[in-house]
Amino acid sequence: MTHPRTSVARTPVGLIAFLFIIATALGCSKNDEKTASQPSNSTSPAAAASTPSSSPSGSAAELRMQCYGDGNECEVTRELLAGFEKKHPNIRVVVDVVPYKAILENLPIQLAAGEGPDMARVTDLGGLNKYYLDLRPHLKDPAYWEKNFGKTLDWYRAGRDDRGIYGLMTQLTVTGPIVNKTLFDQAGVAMPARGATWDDWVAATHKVAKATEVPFPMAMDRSGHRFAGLAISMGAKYFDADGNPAVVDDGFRNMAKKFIDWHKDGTMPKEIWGGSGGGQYRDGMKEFQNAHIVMLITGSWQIERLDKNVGDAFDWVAVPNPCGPAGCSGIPGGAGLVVFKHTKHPKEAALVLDYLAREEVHAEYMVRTANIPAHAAITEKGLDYKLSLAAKTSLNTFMGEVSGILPPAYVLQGYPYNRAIYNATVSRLGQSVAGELSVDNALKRITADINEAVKEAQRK
Amino acid sequence: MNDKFASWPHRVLAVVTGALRAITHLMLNIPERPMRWAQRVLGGQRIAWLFLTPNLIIFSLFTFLPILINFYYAVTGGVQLWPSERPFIGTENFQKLFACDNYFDYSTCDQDLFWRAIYNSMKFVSIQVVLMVLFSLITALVLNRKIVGRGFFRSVYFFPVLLSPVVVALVWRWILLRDGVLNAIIESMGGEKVLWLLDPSWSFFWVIFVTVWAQMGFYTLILLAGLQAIPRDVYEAAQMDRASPWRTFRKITLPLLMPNMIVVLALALIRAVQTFDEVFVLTGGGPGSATTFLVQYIYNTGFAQQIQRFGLAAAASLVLAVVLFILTMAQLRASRSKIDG
Amino acid sequence: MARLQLKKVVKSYPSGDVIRGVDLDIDDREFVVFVGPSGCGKSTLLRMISGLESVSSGEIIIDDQCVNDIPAAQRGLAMVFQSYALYPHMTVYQNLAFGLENIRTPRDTIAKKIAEAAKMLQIDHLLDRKPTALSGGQRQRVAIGRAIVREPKIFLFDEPLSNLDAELRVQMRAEISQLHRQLGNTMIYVTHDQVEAMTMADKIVVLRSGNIEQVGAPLDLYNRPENRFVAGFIGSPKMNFLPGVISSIDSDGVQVKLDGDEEPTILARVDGAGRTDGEKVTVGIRPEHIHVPGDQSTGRTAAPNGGNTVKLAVKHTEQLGSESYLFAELSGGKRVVVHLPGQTSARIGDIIDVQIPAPSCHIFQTDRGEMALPRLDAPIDRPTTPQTDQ
Amino acid sequence: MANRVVQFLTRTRGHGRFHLTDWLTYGYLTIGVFLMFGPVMWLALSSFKTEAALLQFPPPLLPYGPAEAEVEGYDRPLPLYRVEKEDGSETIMAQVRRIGLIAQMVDPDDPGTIVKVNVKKRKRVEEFQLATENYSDLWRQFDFPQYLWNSVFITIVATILTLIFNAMAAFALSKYQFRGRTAVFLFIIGALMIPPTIVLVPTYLVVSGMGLLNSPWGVIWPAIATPTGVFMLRQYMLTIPDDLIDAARMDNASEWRIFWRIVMPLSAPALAVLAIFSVMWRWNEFLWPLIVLNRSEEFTLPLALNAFQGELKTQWNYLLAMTVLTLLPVTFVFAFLQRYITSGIASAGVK
Repeated sequence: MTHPRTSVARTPVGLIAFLFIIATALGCSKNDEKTASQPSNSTSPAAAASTPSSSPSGSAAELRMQCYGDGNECEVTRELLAGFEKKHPNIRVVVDVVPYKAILENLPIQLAAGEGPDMARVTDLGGLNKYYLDLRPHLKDPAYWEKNFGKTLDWYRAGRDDRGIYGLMTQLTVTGPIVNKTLFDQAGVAMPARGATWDDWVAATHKVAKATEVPFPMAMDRSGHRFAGLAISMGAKYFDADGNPAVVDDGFRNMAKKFIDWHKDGTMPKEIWGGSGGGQYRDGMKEFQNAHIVMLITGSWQIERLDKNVGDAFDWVAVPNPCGPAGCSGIPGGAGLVVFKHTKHPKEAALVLDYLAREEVHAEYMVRTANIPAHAAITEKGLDYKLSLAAKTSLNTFMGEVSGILPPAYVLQGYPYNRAIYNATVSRLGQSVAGELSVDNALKRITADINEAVKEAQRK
Repeated sequence: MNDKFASWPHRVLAVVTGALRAITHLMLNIPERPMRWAQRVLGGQRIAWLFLTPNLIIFSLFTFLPILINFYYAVTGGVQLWPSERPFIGTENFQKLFACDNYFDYSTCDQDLFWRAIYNSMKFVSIQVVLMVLFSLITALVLNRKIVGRGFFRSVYFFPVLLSPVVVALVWRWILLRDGVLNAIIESMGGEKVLWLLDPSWSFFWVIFVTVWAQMGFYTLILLAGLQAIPRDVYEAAQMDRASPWRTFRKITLPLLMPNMIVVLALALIRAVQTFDEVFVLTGGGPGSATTFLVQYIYNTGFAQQIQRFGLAAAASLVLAVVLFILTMAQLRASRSKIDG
Repeated sequence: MARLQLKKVVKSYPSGDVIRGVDLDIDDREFVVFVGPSGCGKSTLLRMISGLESVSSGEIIIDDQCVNDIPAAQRGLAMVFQSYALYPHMTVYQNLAFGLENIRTPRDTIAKKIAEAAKMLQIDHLLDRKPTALSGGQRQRVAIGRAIVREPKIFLFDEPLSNLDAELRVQMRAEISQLHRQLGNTMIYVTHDQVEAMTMADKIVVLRSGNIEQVGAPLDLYNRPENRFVAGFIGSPKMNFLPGVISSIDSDGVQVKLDGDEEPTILARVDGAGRTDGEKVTVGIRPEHIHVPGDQSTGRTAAPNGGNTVKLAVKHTEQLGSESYLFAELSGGKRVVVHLPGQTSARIGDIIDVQIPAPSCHIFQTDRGEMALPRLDAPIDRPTTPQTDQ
Repeated sequence: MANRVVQFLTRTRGHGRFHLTDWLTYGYLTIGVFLMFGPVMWLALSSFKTEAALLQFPPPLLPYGPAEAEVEGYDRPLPLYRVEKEDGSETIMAQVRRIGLIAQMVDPDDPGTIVKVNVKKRKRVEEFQLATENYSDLWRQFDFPQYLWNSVFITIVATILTLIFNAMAAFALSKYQFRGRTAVFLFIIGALMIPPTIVLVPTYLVVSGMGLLNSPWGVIWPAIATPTGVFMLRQYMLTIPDDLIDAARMDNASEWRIFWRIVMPLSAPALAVLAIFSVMWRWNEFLWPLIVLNRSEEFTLPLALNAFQGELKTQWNYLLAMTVLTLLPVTFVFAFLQRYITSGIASAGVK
C-alpha cells in the first residue's frame, strides 16, 4: 500500500533535502563572495588577474566607482584602470555601470543619506560640491591639474573663493549644429560660412528643405542646455551682477520668441520639444539620420554615433555655431569623475584620478571614447581619433568652437543649480511649443519656477 | 546511453521536490510548537494577531513608517533629506499648492502644473476606467463563447500583463513616433503621417489605449471567471422566456457578474489614479503637460529635479491619497453589500 | 463513560442572545437529538458543546469536568458536519488519517484504525479517492468514518443527512442508529427534521429561539407536548389548531366553542383546573386522530370512545394508496387536515361527518408560553415509567 | 479530411451554423492577436537589428543589413547597389566610394572599370541579417549570469516570503473574529492608496537606517507586505468553508497546522496568482533596486538593462536585446503555468 506517509515518516527525506539546500545555499554564498571580490567587469581579465592576494604596502583598498555611459566610457575606464592596478596592486577599482538616471536622481539622495560610492562620473558638477573630496592635498602635482584643466576646475567649485580641485573632466562637450551636407548639395544651395547669423541659416535651410522636399529645415535636442547656447548668442546673461540667477533678460526673451516662431512656421518639428512633457530629454537623431532634417542643433557627443549609424547614406558635417548679436556661442558641458568625502580611501582615490589625468592615459581615453578632452596640452597637440574623415573634421570643428564660447556660458555651466534652470526652460518652452502657454507666460513661469526652486534650496 | 539524458531531469526534479517537501515539512513543524503554546496563552481568536505579526512588522517598517515620514515632509521645507534637518513651515506647502486666483483656470495658480495634473488625472481616470471595464467585459464575453483555441486566445490577451510598464511604453513609443511603425504602415497604404504624440487629444488617446492594452488581460480573466460561474440553466431559462440576447445580457449576465465587476472597478480605479511608469516613458507627460498626471507631477517635483522639493511633493501626495480615499470609500459604500464577506 | 451536563448555558452576540440559559443532562450512551426550526440555536448549542463556539456564561461539563476553557481539539469529541467538511485536497485515507496524525499516532495504528472504520462503513474501496469523486452518501460515510477513527467520547452530528436525497436519508438514518448500537457512544444529533428525531432519538430536545421547549422520549413528546410549539413541531402532518373559547369545564374535560358563528363546540379530555369559562384557548387535533365513520374503504370507522362529531366539507383529497389525506373545512370555513389509513371514498365537495375522540384533543392556552392543559388519559408511551392516567 | 477541419472550426454554438456573432467573435480575436502580440513580436525582431536599422524610416519589418561583396582589387568587401542604367535597366554594382552626389561603382564581374553614378540612381541591396552581436556583446560586456542569479534570487525569495506572510495575514483576517480586525484590514487597504513611487525617498531612509542598502534584502523586505496580496488572498480565503477549519479543529489540529495543511493547499489557485504577480513585480522592478543596489555584483537584470540609457544617448540595440532576454524567463514561467494562472486569477479576484 502506498498510502501517503505521515509527517513523522517524511522526516528523513525532508531532512536530507534540507541539508542539501543549506549546502547549496552556502555554496552559492561562497560563490557570491568570490564574485564580489573580483572586479565586476568581465571585460577586463587583466584586472582580475592582476589582483594578488598579498599587498606589498598598506592594506588593500577597494574603491567603488559609479559610472554611466553614453557609449563605451565605462568600459574604457575599466580597461585603462587595469594599467593602474598593475602599478598599485593593493588598490582595486570596481566600476559599477549604472543608468544615467541613477546618477542624476538617486546619487544625490544617497549622498545626502551618507551613502553612495567612493567615486562617480557625474554631470551635476557644481550641484554636488558639498559631497566632494578636495583632491589637492592628495595630488602629486596640483599645478599640472591647474595648468591643464584650469578652465573646467571652476565648474566643480562651490564659489569664487573655492580653490579646491575636485574632479577630472572625462568628457567635454560643446553644443553646435550638424548639417546634412548632401541635402545642401542636392539643393545646390551654398552653406552659410562662419559668422553667418541664425537668420541666415534659417533662410538657407529653408531653401534646402524646400528643394529637397525634406519636411524640416532644423531641429534642436529637447534640452535647456542646448537652448542656453542659442540664448547666450542672443545676449542672454542668465545671472545678475551678484551672480544670482536672472534668467529671463532681453537676450533670452528674444531667443525664446524666435524659437517659438521657428516651431510655428515649420522651421522646427514640434514633436521634439512639444511631444514630451516636463524636463525630459529627447534628441533629434532619428529624424536627422533619416534625412528628415537639414540641420540638427546638438553637440559633439553625437559624432561617433552618427559616424557609425549614418555611414554612407549621406554626408554630414558639423558647422560653426550661427551667430546672434552677442556672439556665436555654443555652451560647454560634460561629465567628470569625482571622489566623495565619505570614502575610506581618499589617498587611493586621488591616485586613481591622478593616473587617469596623466596625459597619455587621458589622451587614450579621449581617442577611444571619441570625446573632446578638457586637457589643455592634449587639445593643443590634437588627437588622432579613430573615426572617418568626416567625423574627425566635425570633431575638430567642435573643438574649435570652444574658443567661441561666451563667458556667461561658462558661468552657467559652473552654476550649482544649472539643471534647475535648464529644466524650467525645457518644460515651459515645451508647453509653449505645444501651444499651452504663450511665450510671455512661459517666460514668467520660467522665472517663477527658478526663483522658487532656488529659494527652496537655500532654506535652512 | 540514453540513460544519462533521461535521468538527469529526473534527478533535478527529485532534488527540487525533495527540497520543496523539506521546506514545507519544516515550515509545518518548526513553528508549530511555539504556535500551540501561544494558542494556549492567547486563546482561540487572539491567535490571529500572531498570524498578522510578520506582515504587520514589515508593513509598518517599510510602508507605514515611510508614509508617516512623507506626512512630515509635507509640513517642512528645504531640500534636506533627513526629516530632523528640515525646517518646519506648517501649511506653507499646502498654501502654495492651493494658491490660485481663479480655481477654474489652472494657469492662474501658483502651481499650475499641479492643477493641470489633477485635471488630467480626473479626465484620465474617468475615461480609462470605463474603457478598461468595457473592453475587459467585451473580451471576456468573447472568450467565454465556445471558440476554437480558447486557451491560446486567453494567453494572448493576458500576455501584455507580464510586460513591465517601461517595456510596454518603450515598444509603443517606437510604434507611435513620427517615424514609427504605425506611420510607416499608414504611409505604405498611401496615407499621411499623423503626429500621434504631438496632438494633445491623440496623445491622451494613446495613453489610455496603451494602459488598457497592457492591463486589460488581468481584468478580463476576473470577469471571465465570473461569467463561467454563472450557471447554464439560468441562460436556458432565459431562452425559454424568449429573452432577446441583449435583454439576457442586461438582466441576467450583468447582475450576476456584478461582484466581479466591482472588484475590477476597484482595482482599475486605484491603478488608474496611480498611473505613472507607462505614461512617463510613452509621452513624458507631453505634449506640453497634456498627459501629466498627479503621480508624475509628484515625481517631477520631488525626485526628478536638481532641487528636490520633497515637501511640496509630499503635500501633493497627501492630496492624492485623500482623493483616492474618497473615491474608494464612495465605491465601497456603493457596493458594500456586494463585496466584503 | 461520557456524561454531558449543560448548566445555564448562554451564548450572546452583539446582536442578541442566541442561547438563553440552557440546562440539560445527557447520559452516557444516550442518543440525543436537538430539533427545532432553523435559527432556533440548535447548531450553536452543538458547536458550543464541541468547543468551536465559546460559552458566554454558564458551564458545559463533560464527565464532571467543566470544559468551557478547553479547546475543541482536547475535549475528546468528534463532529460530523452538515457539509461533511471533507478536506477536498486530501484523499479519503488522508482525510481519515489527518486527525490521528495530529495527535502523533503511530503510522501502523492509523492504518489499522482506518481499515477497521472503512470496513465498518463499507468505504474501504474508496480510500484512494478524493472527496470530489464520491457520491453524497459516500461522503457522508467518510465524514462519519473520520469521526469514528478518533474514538471520541461523544459524537456530534450537525444535520448530517440534510444534503442527501430521501431514499438515502432513510438508509443512513438506519445506519447511524445501528452505529450507535454498535459503538455505544453518546451521540448528539442536530436536525430540523422531526422524522429523524422521532426515528433515531433516545431523547429529543426541542429548541426554539435559544430556549429548550421540551425534553423527552419521542413518544412522550408526541403524546404529551407541553406547549403548542412542540405539539405543532412533532408529528406530520402538522396538528390542526383551532382557536376558541372555553364554554364549560367539568370532570369529563373542557368544552371549547370554536371561534366563528357556525363553528361547533369541541370536548377535550383535559384537566381544566385553574381555567375559567370564556378564556381564549386553542384546540389541537392531530390529523390522524380524526375518524370518518362510514367511510367504507377505511378500516377505522368509529372512534374508540366517542367524543365530538363534526361536519367537514372536503375541498381536496390526496390518495397515497396506503393512506389518504383530506383537506377539508369546518362549516365556518376553518381548515382541517385529516389523515386516514388506507383509501378513502370521500370526494371533493362531499360533506362528511367525522368523529374526534375527546381524549385525543389537546388544548393550549393562548397567553405567553401557550402551555398545554394536562391530558387526562393520554396513551402510555413508556411502559417502564409508571403513569398515572387510566 | 478538409471537411473535418471545417467542421471542427465551425463547431461553435452547437447548432452547426456559422452565425454572424461567430464572425464577429473570430474577427475580434484575430485583431486581438495582432494587437496584443504584434508589438511584442516587433520588439523581438527589432532586437536583432543594428542601431542604424533601428533608427531607419520606414522601419524594416525584418532585420536587414546591407549586402556586400568581395571584389577583386579591393581589400574590404564593398556594399552592393541596384543601379538604374541610362537605358532604364537595372544591374547590381558594388560601390567603391561616394563623393557628394556621385558614387563610384564597379561591376563585380568587371572590377577594372569604375562607373560614375548619380546617388539618386542607386538603391542599396539589402539582405536578411541578424545582428546577433547585440546579444553576444551583452554577454561579453556583462556579467550576465551574475545579474540573472541576483534577479532570480530576489524574485524567488521575495515571492516565497510574500506568499507565506501574506497568506498568514489573510488567514487571520478572513477566518478569525477578533477585536481590531476591521481596523487592521482598513490599515492594509489604506496602503493600497499610496503609490510606492511617492514614498521612494522615505523608504530609502528607512532601509538605509536598517543597514539594508546594497543587499538583496533591501529589495526583498520592503516588497513583501503587499496590500494587494493580502487583499486578494483574503477575498479568496473567505470562500473556504468555515466547516473545514472547524473540522480540522475537531481533528486536533493546531491553528498553525490548520493554516499550513488546510488553508494553504486550498488557497493554491489564489497563491498561484499572487506568485505570478510577485514574480512579475520583482522581476520587472526598476526604480527601487536602482536606488538600493549600487554595486554591480548586486545588480538585477532591469538595472543592467537600463545601463544602456546614458545622459545623451541610448544604445537602443543593446537595450532591446536585453529587454528580450529579461522577458524570456517570465514568458517561460507563464507558458508553463498558463492554465493554472488563468483559472487561478479567475477564482482569486472575487468573493
